Formats: sequence, structure tokens, C-alpha cells
Amino acid sequence: MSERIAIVGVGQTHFKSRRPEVSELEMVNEAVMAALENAELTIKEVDAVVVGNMELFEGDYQVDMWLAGGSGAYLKSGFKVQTGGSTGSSVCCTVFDLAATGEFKTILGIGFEKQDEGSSQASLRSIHEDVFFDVGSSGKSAATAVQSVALDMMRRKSITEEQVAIVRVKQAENAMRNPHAHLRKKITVEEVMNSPKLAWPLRVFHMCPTSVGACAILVAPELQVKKVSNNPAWVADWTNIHGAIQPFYGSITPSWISTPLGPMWAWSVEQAANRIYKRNGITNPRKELDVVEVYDMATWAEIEWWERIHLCERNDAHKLVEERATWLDGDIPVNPSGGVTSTNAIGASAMQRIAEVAIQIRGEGGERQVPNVRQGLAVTAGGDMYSAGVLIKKSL
Amino acid sequence: MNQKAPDENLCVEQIIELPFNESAGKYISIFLTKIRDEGKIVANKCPVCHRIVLPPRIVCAYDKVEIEDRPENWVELSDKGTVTDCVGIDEREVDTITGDFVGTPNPILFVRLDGGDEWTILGHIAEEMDVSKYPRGARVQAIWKPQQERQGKTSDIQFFRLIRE
Amino acid sequence: MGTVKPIIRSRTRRWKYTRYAGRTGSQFLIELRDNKKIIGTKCPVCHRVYVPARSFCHVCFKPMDEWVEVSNDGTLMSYTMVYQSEPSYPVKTPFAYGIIKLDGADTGITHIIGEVSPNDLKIGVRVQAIFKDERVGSILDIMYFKPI
Amino acid sequence: MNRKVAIVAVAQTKYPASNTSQSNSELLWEVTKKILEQTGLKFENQVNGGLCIDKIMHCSEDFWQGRTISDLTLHPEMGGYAMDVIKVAADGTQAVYHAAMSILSGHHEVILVTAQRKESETIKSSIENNAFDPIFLRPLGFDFLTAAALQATRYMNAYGLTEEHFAEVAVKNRKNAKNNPYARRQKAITISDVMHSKMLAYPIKQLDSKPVADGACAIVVASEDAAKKLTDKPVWITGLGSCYDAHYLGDRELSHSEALSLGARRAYDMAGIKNPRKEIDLAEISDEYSYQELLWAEGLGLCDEGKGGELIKSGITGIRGKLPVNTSGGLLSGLPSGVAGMAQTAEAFLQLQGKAGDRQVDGAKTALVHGTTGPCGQSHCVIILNQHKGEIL
Repeated sequence: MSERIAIVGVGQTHFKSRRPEVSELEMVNEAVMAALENAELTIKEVDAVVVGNMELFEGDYQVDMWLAGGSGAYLKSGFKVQTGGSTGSSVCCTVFDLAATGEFKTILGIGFEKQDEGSSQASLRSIHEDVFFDVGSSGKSAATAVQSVALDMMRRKSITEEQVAIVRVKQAENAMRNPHAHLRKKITVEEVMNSPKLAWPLRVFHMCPTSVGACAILVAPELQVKKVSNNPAWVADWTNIHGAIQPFYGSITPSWISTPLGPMWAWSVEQAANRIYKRNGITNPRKELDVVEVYDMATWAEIEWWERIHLCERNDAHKLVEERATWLDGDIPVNPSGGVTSTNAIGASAMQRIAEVAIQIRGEGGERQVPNVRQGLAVTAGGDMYSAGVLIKKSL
Repeated sequence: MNQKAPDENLCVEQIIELPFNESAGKYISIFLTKIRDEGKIVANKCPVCHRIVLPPRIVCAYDKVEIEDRPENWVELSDKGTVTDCVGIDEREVDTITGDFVGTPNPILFVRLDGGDEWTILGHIAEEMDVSKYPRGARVQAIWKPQQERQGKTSDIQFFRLIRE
Repeated sequence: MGTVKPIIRSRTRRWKYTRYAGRTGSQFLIELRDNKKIIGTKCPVCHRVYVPARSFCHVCFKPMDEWVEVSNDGTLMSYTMVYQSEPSYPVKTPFAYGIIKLDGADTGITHIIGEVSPNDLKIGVRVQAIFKDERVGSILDIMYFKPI
Repeated sequence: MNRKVAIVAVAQTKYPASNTSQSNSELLWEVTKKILEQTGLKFENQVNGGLCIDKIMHCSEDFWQGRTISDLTLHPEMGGYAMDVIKVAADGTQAVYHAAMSILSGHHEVILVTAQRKESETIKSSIENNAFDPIFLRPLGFDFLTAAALQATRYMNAYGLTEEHFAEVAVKNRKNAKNNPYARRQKAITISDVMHSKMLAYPIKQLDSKPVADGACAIVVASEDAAKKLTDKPVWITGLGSCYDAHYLGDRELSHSEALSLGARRAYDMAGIKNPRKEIDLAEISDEYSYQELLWAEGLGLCDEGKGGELIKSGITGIRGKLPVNTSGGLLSGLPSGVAGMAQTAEAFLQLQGKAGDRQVDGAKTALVHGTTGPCGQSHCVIILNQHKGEIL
């Protein structure tokens, strides 16, 4: 049977917009060392290393090769996995699978991005650039995707622009309590509402930053967990799902323009959560979950995900704002870390969602700790409609 | 000698240059040849769900079955259609290597072509710069380049122009 | 729709990167540039001296903070004469690559071997670093290693 | 290990030097379609429980398509909609490794593993250069060929091997390819042909080197219960091992591979193999450059260290030898990198099912598949396949 597994350590660098003083390898090593320290383990107890990032963002082919010197992979098993923005959660799901075989003692998963070394814009553009569909492709930025979600929410009267700004302030407040977060600055509702428009109703302050940093997790099967950890975050379930029905081939992108099946991104997020709920008998997520981390590439997305993962009824997101339910002291805190809106080093972002839930379960959240966390959910979303859902518990 | 932080943060500038010779493959080649030689937009139709797939593909992503290259599976779409979304280009992207602007300054149009279904949306550019002229539901038509200038790319269509019906 | 000739299109994709050498890499390159010196780092556990210098001993997985200056002379551990031309090669073919264990180092540095004919390339040959006059802080500030 | 995992089906395209008539996605659909037809399987989202493909493991790398998220335009052709999909960015053996582990985890029952690559569409060397340290190695222009050449020189020098030894590997593998219907049609070559082929980087010559290839491969990996329902001849994956080496060539003793020995030991231990030379009936070994088949054979313990030359001379690794190596024709006959490890796994599967046609190794029961990722085999993956699932205690 499959082994029960737990996260026994989490490590992160401090996230910034630039880190010219360290190489990519040195930066990754910081997260690895932090994870080992957090788990009170040495690299000797690790027997597999799984790495993930976006190849063209730093221009590294088979980056796990060069990184072997700093990732700890030397003479250990492992390989690289990559999807889109969900790369970090794909690494986690891979690590969880490996751990559940019981064939390994401890597995290290690493997600990172050093966006100060490349041109993220050009690398992102390469997603949809096409020789044959050579016109009209530049309109497909992440901002366009979020705009369509935002417009839809406004039409449905799910949320007001002011409420979105209030949620953005919540994200900033949480980030200020998280020493690792990138944007740690107090902002006001007025500042958010007066920030420049990107594509109405989307504003600059709603969007995630371009960050540099790395995240690492250590996962072990039960037998090893009992030996090495007195504070494991048990990974009860995980799932990964891909939702694009018609890929961005050339200029055709119904992926987020309204399709007969709705925006695909949202669809995969909802599916990921639904699978986890169904398999784990969760019928009232707002009540049964103590903390939630979502992949909020923009403030609007966080709010859309509230509905998609059933923290409230459809069109009722505004109620969660009115009740301040998703605030740190609310009944269902979302993104105590400050979320992707505060920190976005792409390859690390999705892993940080899972890592933060583990941190909360382990009671290591410091100023941002949510009291009495027994069970938490992380849901991620990334380019080409990849999503993952991970359920983490204090005890199984 | 003990290590101290270096006085400077050195870096290496690198440009990765990869030449590609991409084949469009069978289905996209049919699509592009029709554009180039006949000024027609073709799509294909899933034999199971009858969804129309634009650009044509060998497989229906939804049903995961092959859309065989048979006459009954091909559909010719009109070059007229309805705007579903229009996105203005507020800030033009500059290529970090060449310093040139990327793409055209024209707004990006998503056009649901007549003769298809809710899936047959083509992304292209609008003739005029004013986004507000292209509200959802506006009717537009493709303006083709002259036959001799067409190369078998979607840019063989110059842009979409508003039409009155 | 019958057979059509496959449409094939050429284009070149380009991306630009600024790769940071990091704290150890920077110091190594600064020494090359300013002092024509080659430096390594020494592992506090296994005492291996790594050249080029780097921040961690991958064997002991320990940070290294002890600098060691090694000789500009060393011994050829392996070599190849390259005839095939590829865009990434910094010099015209034919040219030689080698792995050189510098005196005082425990690992080999990989570089170009210059002023050498194929017949002189042998494992065990002594070589010396030849620096460029104009140095910018790059591994290519060493023009090549040449047999002595 | 209580659970068992087996390969139940494989599909391949042909591997020509260049395939301009199919796009990447059309190549991929060719193998996915064959798998669906062979097994009758459907995808999880298409059925209401029961036996179905419940995960897709795709193997590709962004560089080869010049596109961030390389799998993005390929999902319809691997059945990716509404499915659990993970992309492994390494050699195909690592994707099979990951898939097999996911089955052993108890979280999946049937996994479709796919890979496709069109090496003819861009320049391999220019991509490979980016696998090296960006500060100390990349500016020097290294690619896998020149790194391999340094390794080959060191290897020859350490044990007195000659270029002829390497040439013999190329001759043997090209000969084997003649009987492999998926391999491209090429004329037979002699030692002299290899020795007189164009010198690329001493001691590696044109015919010592993997030619450019296009193609796709798909493999279905399943749990014991599922496997038994899907085929009466499952091929069991009894051993899995993987291992990284150091990155810098000068940090490694290039003439032997500690990482491979370790990776192989992991696989042998899992499979309960004590004497690989006796217990393994055939091996598919990564032979991107001819010397590598010998060096890796040493690392795998198929001969003593430094005895790779004797191994090829003895004929043991010939198709009628005691331990045939690369009956498929190997990478030297033209397999796309990345896809290569999967194609070699597929070959071992066909051999153990007794379906290898004219290249069938009689009585083959246990096979070894080996793949590498990175320069000079910086990362190795070893898979042991067996006709019998074995009861390891």
C-alpha cells in the first residue's frame, strides 16, 4: 500500500526583485540549506532531489546539471520537472509520489526563478509566438487573462472594485508579516484604486511582481518521519490537473476568452479542489479547512478562486470581504503568506503555496501564524491551465 | 585568505540564438495553403462532438479522437465574423536585443468567424487604433493582402475592418 | 483535403540574459581580470581545492570560504581537437579543449589549449595560462593554456 | 515493495533524419493513437471509474521547441485535457522512472508516458551549450560533443582503448538497426568507414556520433492489477535507479562513472540482482557517442572496469552474444535525444515480449535499460525489466 508521507522541512530565500550578489546556484543553495536547517537534517538523509524552473527565463537547458553542486543532488537520484506557473506544485506532486513509494528516505523538492538574469517578457512571449500565426499574438498576456476573469466577476456582481482593493490591502498586510515576501509595503485602499489601469478593471497594484528567489521542501515517508521529525505536516492528498482544451496554437486562445466550458483556468482550479474534497470527504470547505493558499497571480484571481474552491457560493465573494472571513483572524484565512500578488518567482510560486500551508500546520508562521491549524489546502494555477490541489493535515 | 564579499557583482551577458526550421505539419499546412492560394479560412470538425476546430488539428482535444482528413470533416469558414474581445496595446513591448517594437500597435481582435461555432475564434488585429470602435458583437471582415504578397501565414490577412450590415 | 506540400518556415529565436557570477564567481573573475591570478576555494572538511573557485563542496555539501591561490601552470588531464564548427565555439576550428589540473588544485579547469599541434596534445603535458591583454572579468580573460 | 509495476504497451514512430510532413503534435498523436488502439484504453475524464489512463507523463524540453512550456501546443495529441499531466524535462528513461514510481506510490493505476522531438528543426549544439555552468563553461562554447570528446580521450588513455574499439560499437549497432523496422534505413558500415568518417572532435568521428533524428514514442505503465487486465504478457519493471554526478568535468574522473555504478546498484538492489552479467539477458545502453556504450557497460557492472574494449572485441554484446547490447541499433543508428530512453525501453519491452522480429534475442527474460541526461552522462537512469514480476523479500 502507499506510504503515508509528510513534509518535514521547508526553506525559502528572501524574495526580491534583484539578487545580483548571488548566482542562481548560490540562491538555490540558500533555500536548500534553510530547508535542511528547518528539518534538522543533513544532506546525508536526502536521497533524491527534484528540481523545477522555467528553462527560457534564465536560459538554462537541463538546469539540474549545473545546480547539482548547490542543490545537493550529487550522487543522489532525481530529475527535473516543469509545467508552467504550476511548476512548483508539479515538483511537489512528483516528490509526494516518490515519497509514497517508500523507496526513499527523504526527498528534496526545489522550485526557483532568478528573473533578474533573463527577459521574462521575451520568455513569456515565446509561449504564444508562432511562425505561422504571426499576427495578433501579443494581446495574450497574463493581464488579458485576468482582465477577462475580472470583467466576468464585475458582471456577475460578485465583487466591487473597492472590495478588490480591500483584498489587495489584506494581501499586503499578510506579506508584511512574512519575512520572506517580496512586496512588504503598507498600502491603502485609495492607493490601490488610484494605481494605473492595466486593462480595466485591472490595475497595476492588482498584479503580481517579478521576483527572484527559491523555495525547497523536504518530504519523507512515515517510517522516516517518525525518526526525524516531531512536527510533521502530513500530506493527506494531492492531485494535478490540466485544463486546456484548445491550446494557444497561434492566435487562438479560447483558454480564457469565454468558451462553452467557461474560462479554462478557473475550470482546472475548481477541478483540483473538487477532486481533493471528494476523495477526502470534505463537504463544507469553509468550515473544515483552517487555512487556504491559492495561486493569486492577481488580486482578482484570489477572489475568483474563493468561489471556485467553494469557500463561498458563486457570486458571493463580496460576503467573504464584508465578513473579513479570509483575513488572518477570519474563519477561513486565505494566503497568510501574502500570496503570489506579493511574491512571484515563477518556478517557486506554486511550491510556496504548499510550503506555506505546511508552515502553518507546523506552527512556524511567526507573525502570520493562524491559530489552531489542523487542516489546510493549497491550490495552484499556471500557464496552459495546469492546476494542483494539495491537502495537508496536522495528523492523519 | 578568507572569503569576503567581492567589491563588484560580475556578470556574463549571453544571447541565446536558436534558428528553427519548423514544419507546420499536415493540417496546418492545409490551413495555410488555403489562406495563401485561395484566400479562404478552413477548419475541421470533430466527428464525435461536431465542435469546429480552428486552426484545424489532427485530434479533437475534447473527445481525444482523430479528425480524419476526409472531405466531410472539413469546414470552410467565412472571413466575416463577430468581435468577442478587443485588447488595446497600451505599452508596446520592445525586443531587448534588437530594440525594435514587438508586433503591431493595432488593437488585438478576437473574431468569431461566421460558419463556425463558439469555438472558432481567430486572433488578429483591428484596422483602427481606437479600441472603443470594436465592442463585443461588432461585425468585422478580413481584408486580405493581394494574392501575390501572400506567404501562407495569418498575416496574409492585413487586418479586420468594421462592416455595416 | 488531399495532399499539400508541408509549409516550412525558418526563423531565429533570440533571448538575452545577464548571468550573475555570484559572490565566489565574481571574486574569481576579478582576480583573473585585475591580477592575472587563478584562485580556488578549499573545503573545510575534505580539504580539496576547487578550481575554478565555487561556493560549495559538492561532496561534503559545505560552504567554502577559504581562498587558495593556485599556480598558472598545470598538467593536462584530457584534451580534444575540435574540427566540427558550431556557433557556440568562441574560436575558429580546428582548436583544442583541455582539462588542466593546476598546481595546487585538486580539480581540473576546463579551457582552450592554444599554440599546440595535434601531435603535442598528450595527457600529462605541462601547460600555462596565457592571459589576454584586455581583460573584462570573464573566463575568456584567459586566452588559452599553452604547452610549456 | 508490495506493489508491482509493469509496461503493458509501447508505440513508436519511425526515426528518420528529418520528418517535415508531420508537426510535433502530429508525430505525438501517431503514437498516442497506436496506444489507444492497442490497449482499448480511454482517459480518466472519458469514463466513469474503472480501468483508464489516469495520468500522463510527458517528456520534452522548452529549448527544443523554442517555447516556454514546450508541451503547451501538444496537449490534445497526448489526451491532456482534464487529465493529471506532468512534464519531465530529462531523458525518456527518467519519465518512465517517474511514471513507474507514481504507480508504486499507489496513487495511480495506468500512466501514459509520451515523448516527441524533432532534432532536425534546430541546432543541437547550440541548445546543449546552455546545459553548462553559465560563467565558467558556457562562454568557452562547450556542447555535449566536445565534453564527450574530453571524456573519450581520458577513457582511452586510462585503459589503453583505441578508436577501433569505439568504431566496433558503431558497426555493431548500425548492423542491429537493419532489423529494427523503426530505425531509419541506412547502409551497413565497416570499421574502416567509421575510422575514415569526418573527425568531429578527436577521438569522436561522424559515425561515432548519434545522428540527428525526429520521432516520438509512447509507453503505458500500469499497476499489477491493471497490467493483468491489459495484456497477457506484461513486462515488469523490477528495478529503478537514478543518480547525478558532479557537473564540472574537471571535478570528475571521467574515465569511470561513480554515479552510474551507484544508480545501477540502486536498480539491481531493488530488482534483487546480484550478478548482472549472469542475470541480465540484454541491455539497451545510451550510446550517443560510441565510446559511451563501453564506458557505461563498465559502470553498469556488465564488465570489469577498463575492460570495455575487451567486451566489444569478445562479441558478447553482439546480437548473438551472451549479453546483446542495443539490439535496437541504439542512439548511434538515429534516435532523437530525450525520446531515446523511451525508444530503448520500448525495444527491451518488445524483446521480453518476444516480439522483436528478426532481432529477437532467444530466451530473453531480464533486460536492462540505461539512459543519460546532461553532458558526459551527468545523470543516469537504470531500469530493469523482467518477464516475471519476481517476489522480492
